[in-house]
Amino acid sequence: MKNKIYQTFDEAVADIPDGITFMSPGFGGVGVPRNLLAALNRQGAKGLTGVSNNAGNMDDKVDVGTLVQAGQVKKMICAFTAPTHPSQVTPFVTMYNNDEIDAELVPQGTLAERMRAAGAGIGGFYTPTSVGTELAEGKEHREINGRMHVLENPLPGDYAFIRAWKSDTFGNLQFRMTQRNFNPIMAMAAKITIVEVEDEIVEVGQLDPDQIHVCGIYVDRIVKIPPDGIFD
Amino acid sequence: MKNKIYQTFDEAVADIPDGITFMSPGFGGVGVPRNLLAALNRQGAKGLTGVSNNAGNMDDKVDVGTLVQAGQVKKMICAFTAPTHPSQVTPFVTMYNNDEIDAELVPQGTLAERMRAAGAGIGGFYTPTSVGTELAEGKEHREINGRMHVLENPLPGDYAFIRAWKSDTFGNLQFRMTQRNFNPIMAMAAKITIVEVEDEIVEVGQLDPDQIHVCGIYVDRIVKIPPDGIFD
Amino acid sequence: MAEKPRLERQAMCDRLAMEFQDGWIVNLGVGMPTLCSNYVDPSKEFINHSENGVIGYGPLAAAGKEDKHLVNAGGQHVTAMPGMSIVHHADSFAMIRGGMIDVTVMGAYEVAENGDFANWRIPNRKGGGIGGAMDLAACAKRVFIAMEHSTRDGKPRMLKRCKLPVTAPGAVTLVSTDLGLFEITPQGFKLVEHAPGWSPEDIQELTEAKLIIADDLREFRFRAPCKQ
Amino acid sequence: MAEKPRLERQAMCDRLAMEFQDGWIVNLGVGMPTLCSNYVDPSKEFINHSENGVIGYGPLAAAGKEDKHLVNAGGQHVTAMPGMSIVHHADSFAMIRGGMIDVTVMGAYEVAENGDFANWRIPNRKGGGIGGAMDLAACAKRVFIAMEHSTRDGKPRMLKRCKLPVTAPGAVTLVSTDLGLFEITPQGFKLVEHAPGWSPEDIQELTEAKLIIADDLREFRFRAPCKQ
Repeated sequence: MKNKIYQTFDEAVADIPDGITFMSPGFGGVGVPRNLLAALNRQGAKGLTGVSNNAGNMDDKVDVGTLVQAGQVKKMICAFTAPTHPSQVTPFVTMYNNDEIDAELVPQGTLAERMRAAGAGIGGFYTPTSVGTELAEGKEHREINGRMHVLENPLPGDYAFIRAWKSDTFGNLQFRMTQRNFNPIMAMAAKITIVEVEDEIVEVGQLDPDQIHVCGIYVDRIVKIPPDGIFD
Repeated sequence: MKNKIYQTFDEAVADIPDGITFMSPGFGGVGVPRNLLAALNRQGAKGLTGVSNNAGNMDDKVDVGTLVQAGQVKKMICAFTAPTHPSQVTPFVTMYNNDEIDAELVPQGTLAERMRAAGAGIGGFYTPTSVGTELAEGKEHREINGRMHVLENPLPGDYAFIRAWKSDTFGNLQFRMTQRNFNPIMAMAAKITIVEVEDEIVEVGQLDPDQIHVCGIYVDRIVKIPPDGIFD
Repeated sequence: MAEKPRLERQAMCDRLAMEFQDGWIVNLGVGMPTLCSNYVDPSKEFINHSENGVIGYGPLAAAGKEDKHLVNAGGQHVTAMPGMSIVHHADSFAMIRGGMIDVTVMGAYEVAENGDFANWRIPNRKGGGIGGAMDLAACAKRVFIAMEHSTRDGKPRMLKRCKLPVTAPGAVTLVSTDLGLFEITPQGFKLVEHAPGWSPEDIQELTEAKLIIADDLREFRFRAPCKQ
Repeated sequence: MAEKPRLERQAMCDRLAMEFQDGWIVNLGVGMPTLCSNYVDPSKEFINHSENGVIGYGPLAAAGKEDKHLVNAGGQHVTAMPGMSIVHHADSFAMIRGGMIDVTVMGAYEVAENGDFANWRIPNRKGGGIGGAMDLAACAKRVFIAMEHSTRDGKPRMLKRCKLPVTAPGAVTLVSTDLGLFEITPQGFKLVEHAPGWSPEDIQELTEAKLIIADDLREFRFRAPCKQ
């Protein structure tokens, strides 16, 4: 079977063309595929659409904001297009206010469910979230069991960048604690899934089949974070 | 906090009234909550609606068919209303052919997804499964991205009977191998979830938080299968 | 006129936490609501749920004792408690939409007497920070709000109708401000507890909506002094 | 007239399995299709997926060596292979609907020249056995059928249009019967390989739909003799 192990992040992202949609997990700074984002930043692909919880944090670590700041991203699909505190003026916020980048604001649970739907072959779903708000405007409404819902569409990606704790050579993944967050559903939702592995890549058979968080059929490329990589 | 541990299966099902919808997992004879089904059979509740992959097997083990045969079930919602082989004339098949029991036939993936939707607060979803077949007749159709889909509704339950490998006292559950099958989604979809535990009930903190298949917030009652219980 | 002292944020959050019942699954919003987790009642246990898929976590980690992979919705390092479990984001919001969250406590810019509230979009500013607020507001069993009674420039936040885009319509049932505790009833805000020294008239003056005064109006309750 | 010998079931399934490509994720239906798993090609690895949420399982367990918690879609005890993983039923069908299954092999009562097939409902009988067949038929990348060419009473199963209720319309691309191998083309069934001793005319006689005969029609291919 095809070898999924890549030696470097640069090789793993080398063929990513301009204009694709990438998915980048991470929440509260945990489970962010920083090495892959750094590699994509070096690689230089442009006109990208990013799917992520937010559009970059205020710290100086590599995240989606690194690509935004570099002008590689034309649109973000995320749950925050403004900071939680007005003082947090990220590169994205400045660019967004200047109309230099586009964005689609999606409630976090709807964002997660839309990715899950894309991965699960669901054509669309009804959710009560956002009913009665500005975000529901223009969306199809339907009353179900006495409650109003809006129709939401699946959100597929071209590439998902994943940060895992352990992987086996087939790409079965394990995460530690809240590192899991968006990782499993992004791995499902994207056509090509590239993983950076924090702890180790083991032989198949070393992970308990009952304890795998992402099945290897969803994983295409695996890179072990080298000693000089970004561990946080 | 409320103690979830029950000493006997009979106590755990004692309050189940007539007419409720119960969910019973299991596939290929694995992960079937036989002790709870046996207890419900002894308890005698009637007019039940059952949700399960099938309506009972040909072996002499306790399963949904035991309740069907006892006349406790008025309707089955399942993926098999006829056997895979014509020689397999289960009690359900006889009763169904004689119009003594009602049934709703649902493709297995749609059955699973409808339960997941009920648990996940999704009001309905579009699936390509069953389009162009008899089962899609009368269902709302919609073309999404060039492909026809049908609208399916969530399938909630009143009680779920779960067969787990391990539980902690909070109700965090682990399953072994294909014992998992419908168990996690039924635990999500039902209002009250009752678990029979095959291996052991441990103290909280004994299970790795990264390796829990059903979060204890979904679990209401837990019974350890005693030495004279049904282990298969 | 020098203003009378208002309630501390911790007191506002303590008061909401006093309403939590044993065994409740609680989701605390980023910022002020996190203070609810400082409230301890030995007769009750609460289960903390955070949007990023952790159920049953404990207090903030002591400096130097952080597990770098374990954070709450605010990105703060929390501790693992016995019985904790982890799910992914879609499963976490399945819990939220599925009605498993007994109460969510959030901050707000505005709350209206019809239960609407607004906390995701600042006026005259592009974009917003929704996070999980709309899911929680629409689907948690109860939505409690902790917020200052007035804006920095002294304008009321307790309104007849929200002026900012709402997070969810009709969702809020209880509001704790630095002036008192308010239930939302079909008839509007009901003042049930007032800050010490603040009369209903004082509070009404700083409230746009007309307050209903509870028959059994009483002084704001503080938690019993901490034993430690 | 004594009929010429027909192909064995194992040969029918071997022929389909020869089409599997290295790394394919394969879902084998209960009954005859399971025989595909006996086909071994040292140059290729296939990944077995079963509806009950097991990915990457191995051959049937030897008697006495069964893991009682590990079964395939037919309820047979299979073995754990290195790299195997388990998911729940909703996640398993998420894989199916999500297009992760490269090929599913199923049995059928009827296949039509437009790619329709029927395998869930017997005529004049109440109810049906759908299982995961509709999900797999609608969503797997390829649907292969293994079935006898004729019914027990000699009627054709390869039809112009299905008479029984279909499992999925237009889904089938390749059919292996005991008389040959058939591709489904926009123009209908194309006979590409015939059972030894069976002429296209012989086969057409037992087929309701009009067969297209492949320009490069050849004799049915059997797997190389097993080395063991």
